Amino acid sequence: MRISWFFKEAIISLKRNWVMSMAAISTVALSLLVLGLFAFVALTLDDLITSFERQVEIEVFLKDEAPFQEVQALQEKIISWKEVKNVKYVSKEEALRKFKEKYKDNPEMIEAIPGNPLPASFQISLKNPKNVVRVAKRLEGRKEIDEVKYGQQVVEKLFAVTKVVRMIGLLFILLLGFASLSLIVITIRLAIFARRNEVSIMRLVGASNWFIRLPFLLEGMGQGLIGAIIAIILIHFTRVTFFEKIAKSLSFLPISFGFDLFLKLSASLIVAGLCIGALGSSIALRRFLKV
Amino acid sequence: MRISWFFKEAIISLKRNWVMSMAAISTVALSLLVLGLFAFVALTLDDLITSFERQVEIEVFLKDEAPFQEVQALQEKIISWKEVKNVKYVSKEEALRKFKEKYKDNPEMIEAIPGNPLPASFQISLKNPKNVVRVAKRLEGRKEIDEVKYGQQVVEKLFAVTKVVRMIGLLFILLLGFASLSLIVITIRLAIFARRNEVSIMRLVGASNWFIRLPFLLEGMGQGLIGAIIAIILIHFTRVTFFEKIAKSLSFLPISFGFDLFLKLSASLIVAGLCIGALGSSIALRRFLKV
Amino acid sequence: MIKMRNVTKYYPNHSEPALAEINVDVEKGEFIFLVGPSGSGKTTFIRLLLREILPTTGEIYVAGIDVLHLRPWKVPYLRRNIGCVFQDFKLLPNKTAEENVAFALEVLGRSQHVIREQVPEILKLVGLESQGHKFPSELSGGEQQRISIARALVNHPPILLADEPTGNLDPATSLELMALFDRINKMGTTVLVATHNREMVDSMRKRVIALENGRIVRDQVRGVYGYED
Amino acid sequence: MIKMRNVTKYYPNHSEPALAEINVDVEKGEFIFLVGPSGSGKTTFIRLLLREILPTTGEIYVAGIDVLHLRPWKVPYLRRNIGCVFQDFKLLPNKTAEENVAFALEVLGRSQHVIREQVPEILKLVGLESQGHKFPSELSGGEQQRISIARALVNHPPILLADEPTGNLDPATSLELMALFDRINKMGTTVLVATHNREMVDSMRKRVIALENGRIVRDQVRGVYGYED
Ligand SMILES: Nc1ncnc2c1ncn2[C@@H]1O[C@H](COP(=O)(O)OP(=O)(O)OP(=O)(O)O)[C@@H](O)[C@H]1O
Ligand SMILES: Nc1ncnc2c1ncn2[C@@H]1O[C@H](COP(=O)(O)OP(=O)(O)OP(=O)(O)O)[C@@H](O)[C@H]1O
Ligand SMILES: [Mg+2]
Ligand SMILES: [Mg+2]
Repeated sequence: MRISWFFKEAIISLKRNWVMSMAAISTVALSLLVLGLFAFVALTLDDLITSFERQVEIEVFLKDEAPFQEVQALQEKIISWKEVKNVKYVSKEEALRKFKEKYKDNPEMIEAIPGNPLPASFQISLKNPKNVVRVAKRLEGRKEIDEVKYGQQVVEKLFAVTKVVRMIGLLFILLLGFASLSLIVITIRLAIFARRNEVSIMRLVGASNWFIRLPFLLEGMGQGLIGAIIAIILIHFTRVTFFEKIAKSLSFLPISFGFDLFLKLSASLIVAGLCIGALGSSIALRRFLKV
Repeated sequence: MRISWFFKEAIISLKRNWVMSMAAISTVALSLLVLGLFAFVALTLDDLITSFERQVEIEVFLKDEAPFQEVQALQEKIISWKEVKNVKYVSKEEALRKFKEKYKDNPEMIEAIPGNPLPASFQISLKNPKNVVRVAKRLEGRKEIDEVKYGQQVVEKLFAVTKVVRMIGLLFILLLGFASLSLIVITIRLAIFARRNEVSIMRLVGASNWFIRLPFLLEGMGQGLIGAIIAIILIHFTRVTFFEKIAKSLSFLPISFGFDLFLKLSASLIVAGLCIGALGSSIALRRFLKV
Repeated sequence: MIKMRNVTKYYPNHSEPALAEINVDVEKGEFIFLVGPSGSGKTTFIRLLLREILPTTGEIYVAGIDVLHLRPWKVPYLRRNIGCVFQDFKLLPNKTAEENVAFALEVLGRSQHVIREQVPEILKLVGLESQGHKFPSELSGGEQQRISIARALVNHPPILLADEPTGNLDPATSLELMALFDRINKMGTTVLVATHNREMVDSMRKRVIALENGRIVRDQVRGVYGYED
Repeated sequence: MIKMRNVTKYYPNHSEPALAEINVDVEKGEFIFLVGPSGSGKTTFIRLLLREILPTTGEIYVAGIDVLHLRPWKVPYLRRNIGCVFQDFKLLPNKTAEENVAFALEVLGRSQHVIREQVPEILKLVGLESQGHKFPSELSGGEQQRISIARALVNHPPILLADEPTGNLDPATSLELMALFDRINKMGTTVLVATHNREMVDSMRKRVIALENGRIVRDQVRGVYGYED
């Protein structure tokens, strides 16, 4: 019964201090909207980057004179390494077919090739592309192997770029998170500051700190919750109207602004809204509840 | 003298309503910090994307039998087109040299090539890469020309991606701009709402609307200005400690978080701060200045 | 100076009128006490004259101005003709006592020179020459009330409205201030005081308008507080 | 019930003490008038008893509690023993009159049942049974004051402090309320009333403590308001 009274107080106060409630709710909604949308895009981008990184492969050219059994044994060995995801064997014939395909506009040149000078090769893909150098080093110098190629320069550049993209993304998520938190706390503080007389009056008629704090806390959480729900609705709307079109127009990329991610994000936003609302009102009240 | 009085009033009020001023200033600073940093990164990224797009070229393979004068005439003609930035002639010999370079690990194959089967070509770079299809179409079917290549698929994908990146960037800038504006207006409104009694008292002792509004307006602009300056300082700090390191680690890309851009950004932020501050207090006051 | 014709005021969402069918004529230079039990409509009467609120029906003229049909932007000019002591003081909380009084002069565009001269003078008149630098929250109830009086008087308005101006003052100070009001009135200012102070009304023998339940029940030249019956 | 020993109160940044060397003993069940000119320290006296402020030096005991050394979290329990009518009413602006009165009961954890019974009763006692649903801003000055009185009385506290409780009330209502205070006092409540109302003090002949410039200048059993000399 007492608890229901506190809830009733919080709801009445939410309604009667409508201007301040509106301000707090809008602030929560706007902050979480920006944060949520950015996180949504950033997480999708992260998936995309990961799929790019996965495409990094090691090409191992085999000596023509290596016997087939040894090559097969090598393939099995490589597959057994824990870093390796897959090993694909490209025979000499396949290599030639690819070469001919590439220069099909230049028949003179293809005709000029005597026999098949191209070597057979392995194409090795890794579980974590970061290990590419280590695996490549391990392969070099084996007697069956003529040359190991993994586009050292390109791979290093790719990783440098993905690292920076991830860093900037993280920086912005942290910054947006911090800014959202601060802005919401500031707004709720201001709203409670405007009511500091009320707080001091309540104290003067004998209300204990918790008796005063609880309705404010519930009110803050209510504002946070409503704001988060508004943000989620807007994000959903953006997702349906905007992101899905983008995913379609970039269908050649493994991009998906997925519903799963959206659900996880929504849950996080609701928790964030509730916590920030509670935090904001607690911080704001602390100053006015001294003695 | 009257004007100086209004300034004095605004400054005194800024100081005496310290909690509210702090709230407004922090809100401006945080909002503009996020907006400014994002715009900074987005504009840099835009430059980078543009430089990628510029790398799109048209390769025109010439017939071996085309006489040298005609080829030269064609080159001059192409250069004269307004879409074209540069035309580079690659002779048969140069093409062969490049081919040999590429297959230098495979001497058998190079040796096997009789004479020089590779054609001469033009490499055409455009002022605006969007015109690549149009220019390519215009070249196709000419008698001196054997084949026109511009990696249609890659170009289309590239443009699809850059378009989406730009769109998302713009979306976020607009969203951040809107959110910043709203959040600042909300905070200033709330701060003035908390002082609505003051406004009504001023009216009751005969103050005209402008007499009340001017100090609030100046106060809002002051808060906006201080907030913007704080944001600029923080952006500068981030630029020096973070972005310049990034630019170094990506030295292989034409990336620069330049001082020029920073200056332009700072000027925009200051103007934005002043305007939003003025706007916020005007909107907030309008409600309390009726009758 | 003040004319009310059939003025009725209903507050929104309340069925009882706060004032009903009020007809009053006040000449320039009169001194009037407005009396009546708590909730009888005295403050409402004053708020109507200040155009803080508008009547539901009826006509009001103050200093020759048709209050009802006044353009909103002209309202400040009406109010500059009226000095008002509010029942709840209505001091600006972020200005010191001095600044609160000075504000009434700044609104009129008076020069700093004039302000620096007149403000200490009026503070002395209400006995607060040493408290000018305090903020309202640092003043006692009676001191706040006297600052409110000082602000109403400082620009020598032709009309002075005072709502319970001595509710927080001791009898000696109250009498002094009433003597001050009387002096100002003798110099030509029209004075209207809403009050519960029987002693004061009975001793001064001015015109008394008595309200009850929003209606005028008595309008008496050289009247007394009444109501002991 | 109330004991003050050498209590002196300086407000921060002000060189004059608001109260100086106050020694007072009040027994349970006494009725005391606190009088003195505006600014003499009456409100400061009451704020000290409520522990709204702390004295600069001295000791204060209220209802057996050492106010100075009271732990902050125990302050509400002290205040629940004291009903207080504030000079500026201190009503919660976002609660209706009824809710303001009910709040004093809710603070004590009284059941809704009790609240629904006692609140209308006390509103009737102060003559506001029909105004309970209004917000403070919709009440007249005197009505607000009576709501403040109702809130102070509703939980039958052992101590009643009243700061200028009749400043906005007409003489008839004032006398009624004083009779109410007297009745409550007879039932055992200790009552302390700070007032400027000479009529009331003189007619009731209770103990009078007179302050001047923060010092006690008179402490008289069955005293009068004084100060006409
Ligand atoms: N804003 C409002 N909304 C609704 N009712 C109101 C409002 N203001 C005043 N009232 C009601 O109108 C009536 C007259 O109020 P008013 O303030 O004029 O009385 P008053 O004569 O000044 O009383 P007091 O002597 O107590 O100050 C009261 O019953 C009051 O409750
Ligand atoms: N917060 C404060 N800061 C500084 N001075 C204060 C503060 N509060 C009160 N004072 C000063 O202390 C003195 C006593 O104030 P107090 O409110 O106790 O007077 P009072 O007897 O209640 O007067 P009144 O009858 O006018 O209400 C006054 O001169 C006042 O200016
Ligand atoms: Mg009134
Ligand atoms: Mg007092």
